[in-house]
Amino acid sequence: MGILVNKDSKVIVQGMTGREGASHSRAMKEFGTQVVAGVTPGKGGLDFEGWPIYNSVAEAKEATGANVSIIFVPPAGAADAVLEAAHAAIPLIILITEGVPTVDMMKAVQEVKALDAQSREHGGEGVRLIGGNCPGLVTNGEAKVGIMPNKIYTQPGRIGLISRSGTLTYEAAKLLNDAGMGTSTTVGIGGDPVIGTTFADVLPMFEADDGTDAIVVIGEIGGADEEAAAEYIKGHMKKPVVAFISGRSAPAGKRMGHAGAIIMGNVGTPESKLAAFKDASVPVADTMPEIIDLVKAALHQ
Amino acid sequence: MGILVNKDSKVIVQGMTGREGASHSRAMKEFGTQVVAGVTPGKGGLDFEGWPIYNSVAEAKEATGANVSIIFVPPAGAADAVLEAAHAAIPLIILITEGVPTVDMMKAVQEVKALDAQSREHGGEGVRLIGGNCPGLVTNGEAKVGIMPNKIYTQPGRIGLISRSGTLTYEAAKLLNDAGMGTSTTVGIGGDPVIGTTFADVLPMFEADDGTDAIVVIGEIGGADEEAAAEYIKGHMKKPVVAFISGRSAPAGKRMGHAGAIIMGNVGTPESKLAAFKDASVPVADTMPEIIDLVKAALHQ
Amino acid sequence: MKLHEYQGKEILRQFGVNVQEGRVAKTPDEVRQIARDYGQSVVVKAQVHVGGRGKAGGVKFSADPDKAFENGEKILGMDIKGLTVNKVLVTRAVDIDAGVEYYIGMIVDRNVQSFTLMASAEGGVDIEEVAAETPEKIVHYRVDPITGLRPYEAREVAIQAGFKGNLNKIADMMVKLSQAALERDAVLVEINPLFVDASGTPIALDTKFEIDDNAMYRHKDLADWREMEAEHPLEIEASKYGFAYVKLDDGNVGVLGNGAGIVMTSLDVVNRAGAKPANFLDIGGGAKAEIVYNAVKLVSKDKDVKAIFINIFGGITRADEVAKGVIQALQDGILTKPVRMRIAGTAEEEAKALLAEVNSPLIQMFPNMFDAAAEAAKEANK
Amino acid sequence: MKLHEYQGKEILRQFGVNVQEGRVAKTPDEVRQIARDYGQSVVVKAQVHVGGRGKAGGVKFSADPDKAFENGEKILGMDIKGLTVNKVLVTRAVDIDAGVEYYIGMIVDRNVQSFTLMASAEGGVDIEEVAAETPEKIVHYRVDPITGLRPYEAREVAIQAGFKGNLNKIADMMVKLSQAALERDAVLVEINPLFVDASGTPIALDTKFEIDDNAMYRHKDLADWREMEAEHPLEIEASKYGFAYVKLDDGNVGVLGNGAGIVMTSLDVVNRAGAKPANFLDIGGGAKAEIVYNAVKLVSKDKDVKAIFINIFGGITRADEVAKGVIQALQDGILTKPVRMRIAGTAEEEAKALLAEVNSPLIQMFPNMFDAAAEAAKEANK
Repeated sequence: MGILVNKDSKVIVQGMTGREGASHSRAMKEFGTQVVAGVTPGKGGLDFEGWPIYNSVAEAKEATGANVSIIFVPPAGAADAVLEAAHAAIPLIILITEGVPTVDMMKAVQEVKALDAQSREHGGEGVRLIGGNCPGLVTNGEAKVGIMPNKIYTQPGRIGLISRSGTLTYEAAKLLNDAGMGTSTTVGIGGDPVIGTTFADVLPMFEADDGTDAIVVIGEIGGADEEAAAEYIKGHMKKPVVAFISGRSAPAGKRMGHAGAIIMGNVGTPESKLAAFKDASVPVADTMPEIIDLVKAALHQ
Repeated sequence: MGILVNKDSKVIVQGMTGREGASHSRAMKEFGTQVVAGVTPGKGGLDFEGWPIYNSVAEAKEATGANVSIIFVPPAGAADAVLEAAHAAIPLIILITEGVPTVDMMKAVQEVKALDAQSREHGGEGVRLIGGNCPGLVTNGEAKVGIMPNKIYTQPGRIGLISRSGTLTYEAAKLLNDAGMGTSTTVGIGGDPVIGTTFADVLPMFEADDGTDAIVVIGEIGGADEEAAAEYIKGHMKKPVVAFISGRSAPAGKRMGHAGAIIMGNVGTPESKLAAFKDASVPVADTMPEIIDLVKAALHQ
Repeated sequence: MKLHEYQGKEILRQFGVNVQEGRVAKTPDEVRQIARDYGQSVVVKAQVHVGGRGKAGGVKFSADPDKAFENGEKILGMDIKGLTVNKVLVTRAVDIDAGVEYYIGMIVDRNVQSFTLMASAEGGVDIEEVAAETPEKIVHYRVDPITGLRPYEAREVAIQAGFKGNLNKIADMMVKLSQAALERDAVLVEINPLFVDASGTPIALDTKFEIDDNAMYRHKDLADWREMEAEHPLEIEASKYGFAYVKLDDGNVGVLGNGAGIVMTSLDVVNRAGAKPANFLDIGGGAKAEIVYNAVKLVSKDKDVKAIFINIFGGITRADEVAKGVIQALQDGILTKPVRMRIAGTAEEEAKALLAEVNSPLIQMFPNMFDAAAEAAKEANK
Repeated sequence: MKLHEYQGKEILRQFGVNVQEGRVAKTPDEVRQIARDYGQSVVVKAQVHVGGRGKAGGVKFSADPDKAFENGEKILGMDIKGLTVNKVLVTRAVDIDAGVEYYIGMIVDRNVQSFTLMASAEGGVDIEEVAAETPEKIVHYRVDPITGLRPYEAREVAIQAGFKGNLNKIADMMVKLSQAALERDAVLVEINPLFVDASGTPIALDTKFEIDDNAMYRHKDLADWREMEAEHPLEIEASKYGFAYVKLDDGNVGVLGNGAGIVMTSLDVVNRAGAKPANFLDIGGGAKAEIVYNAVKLVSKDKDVKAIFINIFGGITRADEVAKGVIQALQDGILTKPVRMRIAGTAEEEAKALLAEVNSPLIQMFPNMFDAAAEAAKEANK
């Protein structure tokens, strides 16, 4: 169980033959993910450690029946790689690349959403982009399409995890593991200002997933994704949700590593996020370990 | 009867206060068209010869319930005027302006088509652009939304007329008038390379119109609109169609006034058009007056 | 507006296209100097606005500076299809045998209401020949005018066209070609040959570039490039008056009318009457006497013209204004050739009255275009 | 990358925005000369990358060249929030009372996944104040990133914002602002005040322009504009190492970790422990000993730092590499402040063994981040 990816997901890797692409292809394979092919324009026909390399996503999809693509293409070509996958009707696209120009992401995200709507209107399964600048996603014991360390995601669990931060995702997953709970699916949505999938997009999937009992949302300062999530939870979620917000002590106007983590004027303040979660009756952990206590409390209510 | 415009059409004029806009607004009013308002950015609030002027199409539509817009805006702003009308959900937009850059028209036509599809998918009436560089359209005795001379379109008739050329439209209408037949609706689709509505778009409307018995198509060299029309006629039209092609003696590679009238390689030759019409059993007049003979023959079959 | 090869290359270079290095020369000495500077074999190429300059001897390989000087002497001043060569482009020569020649082009395509990107592995030759003889060897791809061509699309086209070499670099050149076409309002841009060298790197060796006249207002920097001497003198004069004018070969009847459609049909009618139109001239709608006067003046200057056929359908255009313009031209001694005209519609009677007053055999008016054209043809063929 | 006012204006000018004329001066004499050349009253404006330069006395109206010289003397060399003023922009003064001051801006807006165009008739003041106190006075409009802002949309926004003046010209400025933002990869561009003079013509009097660092690779022409002296010296050094580093005011604990999220949380934890973080430093994933060494070196240079808190969650990053980097810094005499660290995960035991070997009181390792932060805070607050 879990959402978005599982044992049957057939994954291609755009940029497989690069350093990052190669090492993470190996790690995904070790995890048990069905990595079926790589795409590197100009290297079509190559056999790369047993994987066939294609010149284009369309060719790779045609040959392998892939339904997920993970992208390790350098920043200048990353948005184009997303569009290539989207136009090839790959239903799930994970953009790992960090440092993609924001304007490129604006254009790509808008176009992917249009293609998604078009696909759905014609009875298709749509097109979803996750990221960029994200660690990917993993359904414990089934498939990892991302760059998170394998070992903290082996033990199947029933807590869904969504996060804007890579390292805090690992941290949270480990805490849940150590507490004997484990995660169902972990979705790293990415720390950039413009991303393909937000908290509010992922929450309904967890709500509908029989393998998930509760959800942990790891937010941070900047933007209003947490507020949108709180609003969605208030109106639609029956399963318990626990939140954490990092960067609560960061000053306004300073960009905290993630391009999206910046308080501008009244937008993106921890106060606003805390108030929104309070309004939605979502408990917010003050520290990472407190997440465990809150999840336990929520599950035992 | 007739198609696209009639007595109930409520027309706004984008660029009404300019020289062309003003004189043709008066002529349309004289014809009997319901011209309800003008749009000139920066002149909102003005009373222009009894017509209220608005700053935007949205305002004008809101205030008057207009469902047709005719555009006399100069070339540099013409495509933007089309987009403004299209985004304000005006279902019929007539672009008279000549000399609009082709790239602007490519972008506008693509966007109008997308808005049209979107509107129809959501149960709306769509958005149609006619032109640019066209004389507009007129339903005899009902409404003229264009720049053709009033007097040849007063007498109601039952022949539909579609043309890429302005002057030949007048010529043909006069010939039909003089022959005692008259026109139902005349649609000037325009002589530019990229236009909003083609022959093949208009033909089904005439086929469905109870007020039209036969259709005259006035084509010219360049492009493959005539070929597309012939193909449509062959597959779908029950009413008789008569064609005329101007520029049959023009040499290849030379642009004959209309930017769209140019034979490039094998594309746009009169031979190709004649063959297509022959294949669709559409008689082609060698001279303009012969159109009358062919229409009469077709109607008496 | 057609650009010279060196101008088209300059634009492509601005968009980052890898263009073969070259410089313009106006004298054989300059040609030699450039060849010396390059220190290698060069190609000397005539810069004129006509096709087929290669066949006419306007493109010459030059192994050394003296040979370049010699070729410069031959080509500069040469007449190619009626146009004098005033400039040559001197480029570094490439070893064509060490690579392959492809074709890429962007063209305004009425049928897809956008640009079509064309790509063919059959480069270095006239693409229209390829289109006519082996059309399957040209890949056609509609480019979205709003987003432009994207790298992944370009790669797809390059693969389909069977291009060998560095796929990413070739695709990148296509993307830049698309940007140049969209941002510079091209009607047509071609890179032919697109040379791919032994290392797989693409280089633009020659280019055609034509810009949409409607868009010239936003390319003021290119207006200076319009070289009057390189166009037909009457076309230059017509553009000053704002007329749509096209000089036609082997004609004897000057043709003018109000509207592109009616003038095109007038050409057909003249042909049918057994004469040959010498030009296309659209005076536009609502023309006043002065405009008609200028049009008659322009057509009269054409030595090929033996008679003039005027075809006016008066809607906005008034027949009496047309008559006044023609009469004025006659009275000023500008009009010396017979004018046969048809003016239908608005103020027809007033026009007749004006002509009756002048009563010159040079100007005759007819009730329909066929009679007018037949009479013009008769006069021209005399 | 933040641009100076004069740089932002130069970009806007390239896009056709009507920008108030001005020139840059580095000496009071140059200021006087510019004022003389303009032959009218001028404004002398400090060019520094901080807000509130006006309140700090960095912007002065100067009625004549001597007054301009005097103001140049005052402003050049001035210290504004720790930054020295090395350049001033001298612009023609306008008669503010003869027109109106508006605000327009384009900002990357996470919530609409595009740029939002902001427009307000309340110009000339800090827009964040307007946003906080009278948010209804700011019109927000999402700009389509693919098509850019269109003139008709700009007019709509201008009307909604209640702008008076030449509607088409003001809308045109908005369209050009949008083009500049999209083509130059802005994070933020503001024209404030947008002055509309008595004739209705809009003029950009001041601008803020910040460019997306991720996109700098395609704006190589702007890289020269990055003025190192205008940024915090440690931030300059950090950018050389490729670190995400932010200097924070009033702190005493240096903070570093692997990943933006974990470092942000580390700041929170330090705060909670009763100390103040002196910086944000993300060393990224998979860091080797050398990178850790450089990070420690950087943080150690900050005089505000009394103790260092290192927080590593080892997935890709190996704990022993972190330990090696810290130990090397100690052995090289670079590290003189207490380091309290938490390293979880990969090769944790190896790290412990290495530290045990060195056995220095300056370096201590803790099993969880709270203990490590608490100890760092204790050391810093000593």
